[in-house]
Amino acid sequence: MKKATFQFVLRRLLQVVPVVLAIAAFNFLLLRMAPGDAADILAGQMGHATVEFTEQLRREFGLDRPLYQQFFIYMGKLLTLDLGMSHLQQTPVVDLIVDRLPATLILMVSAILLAVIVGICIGIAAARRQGRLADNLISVAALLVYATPAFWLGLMLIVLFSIKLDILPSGGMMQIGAGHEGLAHVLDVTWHLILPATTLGLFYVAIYTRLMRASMLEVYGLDFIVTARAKGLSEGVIAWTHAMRNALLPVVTLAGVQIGHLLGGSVLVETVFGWPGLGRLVFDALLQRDLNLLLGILFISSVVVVIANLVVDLVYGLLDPRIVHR
Amino acid sequence: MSAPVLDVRSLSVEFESTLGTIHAVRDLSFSIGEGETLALVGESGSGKSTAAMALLRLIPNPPGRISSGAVLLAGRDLTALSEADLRGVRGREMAMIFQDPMMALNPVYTIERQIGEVLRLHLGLSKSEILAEVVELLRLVGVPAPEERARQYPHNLSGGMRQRVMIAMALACRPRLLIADEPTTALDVTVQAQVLDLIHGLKEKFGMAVLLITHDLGIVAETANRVVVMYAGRKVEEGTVGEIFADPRHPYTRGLLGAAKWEEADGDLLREIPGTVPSPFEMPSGCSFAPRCAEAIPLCRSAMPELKDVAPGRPVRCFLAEGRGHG
Amino acid sequence: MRSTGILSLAMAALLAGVTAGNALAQPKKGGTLTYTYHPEPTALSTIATTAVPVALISTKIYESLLEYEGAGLTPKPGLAESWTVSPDSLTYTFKLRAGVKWHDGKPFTSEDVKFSIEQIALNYHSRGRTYFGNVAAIETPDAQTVVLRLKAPIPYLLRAFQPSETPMMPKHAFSEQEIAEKKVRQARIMQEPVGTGPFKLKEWRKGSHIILERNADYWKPGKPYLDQVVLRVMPDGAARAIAVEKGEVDLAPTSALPPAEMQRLSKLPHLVASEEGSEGLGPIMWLEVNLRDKPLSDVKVRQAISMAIDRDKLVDVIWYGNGKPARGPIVSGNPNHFDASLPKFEYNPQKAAQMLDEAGYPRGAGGVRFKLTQNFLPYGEEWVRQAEYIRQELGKIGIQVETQSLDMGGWLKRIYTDWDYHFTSNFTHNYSDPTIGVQRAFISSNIRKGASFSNSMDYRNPRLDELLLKAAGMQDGPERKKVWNEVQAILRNDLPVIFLIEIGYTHIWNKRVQGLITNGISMYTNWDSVWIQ
Amino acid sequence: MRRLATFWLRYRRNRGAVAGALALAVILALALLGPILYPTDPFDMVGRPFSLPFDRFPLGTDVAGRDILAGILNGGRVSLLIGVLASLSATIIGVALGAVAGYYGGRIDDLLMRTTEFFLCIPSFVLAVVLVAIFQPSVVTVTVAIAVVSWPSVARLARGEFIAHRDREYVQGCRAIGMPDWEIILLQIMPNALPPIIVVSSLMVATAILTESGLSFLGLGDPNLVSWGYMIGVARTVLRTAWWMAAIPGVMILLTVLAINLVGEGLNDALNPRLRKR
Amino acid sequence: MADGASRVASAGGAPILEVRELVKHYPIRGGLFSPSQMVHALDGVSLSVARGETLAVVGESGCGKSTLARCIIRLEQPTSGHILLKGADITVLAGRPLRELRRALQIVFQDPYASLNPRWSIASLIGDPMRLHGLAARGERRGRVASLLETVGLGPEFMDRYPHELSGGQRQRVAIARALAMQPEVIVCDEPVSALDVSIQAQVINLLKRLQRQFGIAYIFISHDLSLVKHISDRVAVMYLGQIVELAETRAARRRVLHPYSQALFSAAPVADPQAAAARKRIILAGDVPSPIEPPSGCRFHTRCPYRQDRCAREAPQLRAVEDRLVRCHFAGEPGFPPEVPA
Repeated sequence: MKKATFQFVLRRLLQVVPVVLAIAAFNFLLLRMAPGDAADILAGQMGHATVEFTEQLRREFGLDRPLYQQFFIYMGKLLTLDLGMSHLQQTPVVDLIVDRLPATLILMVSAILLAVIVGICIGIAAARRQGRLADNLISVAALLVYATPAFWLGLMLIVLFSIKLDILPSGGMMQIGAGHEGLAHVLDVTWHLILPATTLGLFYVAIYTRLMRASMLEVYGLDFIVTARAKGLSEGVIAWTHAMRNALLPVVTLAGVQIGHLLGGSVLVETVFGWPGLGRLVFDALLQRDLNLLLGILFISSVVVVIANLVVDLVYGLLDPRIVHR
Repeated sequence: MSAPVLDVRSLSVEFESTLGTIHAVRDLSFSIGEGETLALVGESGSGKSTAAMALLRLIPNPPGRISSGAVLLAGRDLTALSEADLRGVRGREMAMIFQDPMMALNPVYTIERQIGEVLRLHLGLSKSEILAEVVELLRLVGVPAPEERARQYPHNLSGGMRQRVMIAMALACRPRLLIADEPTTALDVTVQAQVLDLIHGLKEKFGMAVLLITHDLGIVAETANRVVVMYAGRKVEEGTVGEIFADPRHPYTRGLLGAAKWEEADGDLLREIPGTVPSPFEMPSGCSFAPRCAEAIPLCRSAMPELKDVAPGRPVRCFLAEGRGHG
Repeated sequence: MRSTGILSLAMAALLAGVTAGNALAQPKKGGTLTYTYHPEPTALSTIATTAVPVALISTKIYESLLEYEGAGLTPKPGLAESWTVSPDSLTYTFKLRAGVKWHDGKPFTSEDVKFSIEQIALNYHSRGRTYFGNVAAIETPDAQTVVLRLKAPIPYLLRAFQPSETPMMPKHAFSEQEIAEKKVRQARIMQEPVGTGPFKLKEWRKGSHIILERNADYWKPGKPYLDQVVLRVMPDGAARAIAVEKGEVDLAPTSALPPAEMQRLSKLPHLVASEEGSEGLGPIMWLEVNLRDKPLSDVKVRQAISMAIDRDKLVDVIWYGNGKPARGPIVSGNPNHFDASLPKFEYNPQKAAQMLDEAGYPRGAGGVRFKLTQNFLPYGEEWVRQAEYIRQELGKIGIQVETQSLDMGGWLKRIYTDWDYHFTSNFTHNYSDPTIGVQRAFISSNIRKGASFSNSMDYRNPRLDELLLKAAGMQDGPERKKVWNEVQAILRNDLPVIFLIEIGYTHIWNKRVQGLITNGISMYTNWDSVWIQ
Repeated sequence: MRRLATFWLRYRRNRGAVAGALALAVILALALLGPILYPTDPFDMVGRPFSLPFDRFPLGTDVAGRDILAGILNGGRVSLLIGVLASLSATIIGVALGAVAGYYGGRIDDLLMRTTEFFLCIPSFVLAVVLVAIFQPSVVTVTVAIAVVSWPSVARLARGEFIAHRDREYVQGCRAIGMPDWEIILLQIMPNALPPIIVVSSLMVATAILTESGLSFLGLGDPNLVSWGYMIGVARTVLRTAWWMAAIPGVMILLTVLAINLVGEGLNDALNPRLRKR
Repeated sequence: MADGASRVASAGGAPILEVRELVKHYPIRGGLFSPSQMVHALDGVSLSVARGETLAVVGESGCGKSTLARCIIRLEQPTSGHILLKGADITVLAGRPLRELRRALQIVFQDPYASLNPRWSIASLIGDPMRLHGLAARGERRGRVASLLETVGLGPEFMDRYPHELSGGQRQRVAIARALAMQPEVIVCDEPVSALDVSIQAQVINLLKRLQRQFGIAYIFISHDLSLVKHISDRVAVMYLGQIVELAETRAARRRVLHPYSQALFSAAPVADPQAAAARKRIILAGDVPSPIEPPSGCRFHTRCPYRQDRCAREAPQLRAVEDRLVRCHFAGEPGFPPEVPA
């Protein structure tokens, strides 16, 4: 079994390599269609810059070569996992991403954990009370949250919790300069994480609530639930063991698909909360035509999505013994 | 005959739907003694499975409910029990196996866990005792290599093996009554024979009462002691197997038997029952079988006949049943 | 006040106003000043880029030879203790302060000055050639003396030694190879700065914050007062405003907040808002007009457009009172060069419509005379609002405008490389001298594809070229001012661009911050005298 | 006609869906007729900025003194147009590719699956941002960008449906009577595969409206047109001063998305054959 | 070869449809590190059917009988072997000729709930074949549909109804009418009544019989219900794991079967007669049908056969003529084999 799983992981990763490379190539060509380049921007940022100055920058960045050369140079480096230098910051892209990736991962993972755990619990609760008041309230609330633009919600949460009530920080990832270490640091980050993770996660809480509810209701219609009842198991045990584990399967599948969406959503949430993650960096890099940086982020995010999907598949395998990783 | 293990009295089950109330089971009474197999026979929509589910109070509510009647298991009325008390009966005194063993087993748990659950819940066995008992039970129902099978999941097993597992699970607490709802419909003929054989053997061994729900008169003929025939939610005829097959009194029973005995109609056309089972929303007035009955008289279309004993223990719901013996 | 050029009184009055009720407060040591700005700086030195976020932080780390006083930027000693200028204005001798040390402990010498000008400013700084292009030689007779010999006078040379314009860089921190191969931008020092300033880098968490800490060995005794200067990166304007409002952040410099929020925050009791302290930058905004094609090549059309735009309303509604209507190419806050006699531009849509009729553009179907495409500078919300406003106003006089949204890369390419546009909003700095900030946009020699913030309009006026070149070679004084007055008159009449407003850089800070506004480039000074109450 | 009637019977059972349909009808009517009944130009500075609702203007004015009601009425048109057009194009592309891939399987299927995997690996909102930024924000690019990032999920769904149907007995029966493939795909499987797709693409309209508002929030909307997302974008910086300015279009988006979701659920209940059997 | 056996092997008279050595293997996609595997669904099946005749194919699930049905009507492409219709090889037809062929060869599926597209009215479902093959002009079509409905015992009032408004039996009649619309010569009936209620089964079986008499259609009747097969068929083929193990005239098979599997199968089928049931002895086979991915070596039945010998595991028996039939067993035909009463 262990070996089979390992082989499965290996095979999936191998399968994914061409997809990821194709994405990199696609991104490269797409981004090169954008008018203007990093040299233009940099020169522009400096106020007046002469043509020679801009050309010098372009040479420095290697942007003066023919497109196909740039393309092959980039792809060639990519194969050795070299993401190049950020044009504007003159720092290896890898370093910039490594600086930012943890923040995004923390935000995403906590949002998705929040969404999955809360969504599942509420979904189960609703399904067990199908058609009753609690179920209806949950469904309405889920629909409302589902229909709320995340950035708008984030701003409203800031107004409420940060300004009116003044109990949570309005942005940032940590208390700057406090120099917390160890546990204090973890608590500090957690403290700052509450609002952004809630903002990002609530939408998905709504999704998972709805999905879990529907999935539970479907499972409740299956024969083995009748078997469980006929065995004399209590409704609670049935819901939290027999029904839940089966109802989780579509939820887990969706979680895999959602990772990519989540990354996209984090662009907005990171903007609102000044969260120092990749989401915002990608937008800034785009506006600044920092090609290498942008490509690097897109590359890494597709790798993140791929890995997340792989994890989801493995979790799926744990949940459902029928899945054989071949 | 001693006091029956199960005594069902005037059981009625209703379902609410947007189109109106469905009377799935009406005024059904029967009883089963120790060591006896009673077959509940009928086509789809006759209410036989609903009746079986109602015995364990497994009718989903809403939309369904037991509207009247009593279910006495060893003298105790299950319809009056609290949900908690009822759970003590389910799986312990009264167990059930279903038509499709693939669907009836939870695909994500091992066999051991699913059987063990019953043992832990009702008998309070410890972890090690459970494993030993599960293996013992699997051996009892003829599962080869039970230690290995116990650790497997339902999808690792064939259909026949799964049904054996279901039986093992049902027998875990040595119940007084086993309800078998179409236990072999999803199985192949050769496997069906194995499973029926097994149920029969275990019934003998433990002296259980068995309620067998089926549409297959062949199975009835081979395994049941007594037969209750249902049509459109009502019992239309009851009798011993011999009586029913040799001397069916209700025209529906006769029609079923005629349609089932292919071989007697060698080369010729079969005797068919015309028409179809009426929709629960459009029940005909009078006898619900009247529209399909070749022998119906005007009275049949206006009044529902009562069950009348044509002989001791031989109730039939037909105006014409009496005086028609051995037809 | 600003036009007097006499600073100390004005400054004292300002400070008194700021610290009302606490006028005699003594500077206190310690404390952290947190400010917010977006975007995050891409480097910690202005030799890589002079973008505002970079200049804001790098000026606390790197210093230049001089410091400045007042809105007019009167030079005073900095790293150079004293200086002399020869009568022919061709020789500048700087005497360097002794005992100044780099953050790494090495001494600061004349070699570093020579290096910073010759290798760094001239090669990497976008204005380096403007400042030092006429420098013939730099001599370093001893470690504390630097002599600059010029080919021709540079009227603004003494204002070139601002920390954001000519930062002093440690020669020893660069390798021979980095210099020779022009790889300075990739040098290690770009990430780990080594300056002489009052603050040095403690921590830079990309996307989150930068912490500068006190330089204990700073050459000014007892300074700086602050222990730390912290930059908090907050991409969302509303969130920045909230942080300032809550006191999580002490300062939002250089219009870091959305104008609407600034208007609201300025009324809060614990905050101060001021447009003072940016005179040395001279920000000005106009509509850049492509003169290559009809009808915009027709000066009457441009004058009509100018007359159709209500600048007061623009300032009032779109910019929330932030700034004032422009009166010409030179900002009114520049005491040395602005012609104070210039009237405001007239707003008169009826007359504008009439002028268009006269110019031969009668209304056609649907009241439309002709159609134009408008671009706008992608600097944020207000720029979009302004474009929308202009579209509506021009629509009323029969010019149908379609707005086209471009991001910075696309905008630069379209305006300065492709010259493919009708008109666009634009925003530039006068800097401390019109020869640096004004000449570049109007001189015909600067009609060059690919040069950003240059003469993209294709404006050619030999008389103006002559005047601009003349001013570039003169020492400041009444004569030079006369030349600038004529330049302003010509441009006001020709309208190669339609001058809109002098946007004020508004700084908002918490009242506990003291001593912030000291001169015309207050946010680009080293804040060694800023303190927290 | 009769099928429409039975559809309505089933749909009507979901009270939320009926409410959603009503709300959607009102919103559509407002979007279509509003600008005619209330002809104020949403870009005209008609009054002082920040005037309160119910003061001089029904919903007050925005940051530049423009009538918010005019913006809401005109903006609805743009938001709905973008939502509907983007979803429609995504659905058409997705269904066409998914149908062919699902029905024929093999290489075509592999190609499609790789392509959708490709799109699933790129965060969709990021891709939309990149596309819009590169090709300049306008109604067309925003619509196209949303469609481009949305079609793969439809394609996957359609493919799944076609795979589920292609070996059903009724399809085999059609093959057995010699029906050509195109007819099986279009006339036989399509009507059966469509219900879940209709549901998903109706929900996609909601997502598209949200995406458009997200793009506008980042300043990537069409500068010549008012949409609700644009209005939130305009108001977001003054949230503290004038929360209603963001709240009004926000609530409109919320209501519209909610209504569409309710309708989608109603469609699901009415069209989903699995539920129907019960 | 015995006379009876040859008659059995090749149907009475000229066969209208003939299947020769049909093989169908499905690949199961292997992973990167695991080899791909084959499902042996059909392994060398040969049979034939004559005009107006019913050939039953019986066996348990997984024996390949449904694959056989689908291969015969070319819904699936056999791996090897030939299918001959009226002597012409139709195995490799495609395009227009294949569509022409469809007219003669039709199928009725098991599940009447799944075999009719719920989106179309009965009239268009039955009219489709006529439209596709130009069998009736547009104007005549409704009339033809009405008469077909009459033929299968439904009134013309059903024309504008939809499948979900019909009961299972009525749907199956519609499915039959749809097949009849092509005026086929052979209909493959794939478990046509097993999804129906008992009381309805007889109606449909009677209808099929009537149609056969009326139009002389040949049926290949796939079923697992032995009593039904004994009733309806002229000849019966018993399949096990992709192979025919016994092929006999039904009349003869009712008397006695020679293959141990047939014997077990027939004895396991319940009989609706308590006395007969009590009297007879059943052979209860041990275990389940092995996986068709790796069928047992030698005789495929040897793992479950009560009479197996060493030879059975080693050597695969051929289908050979024994008495009046074909049997795939090494020992069939030996005196006293198989024993009447199992050990």
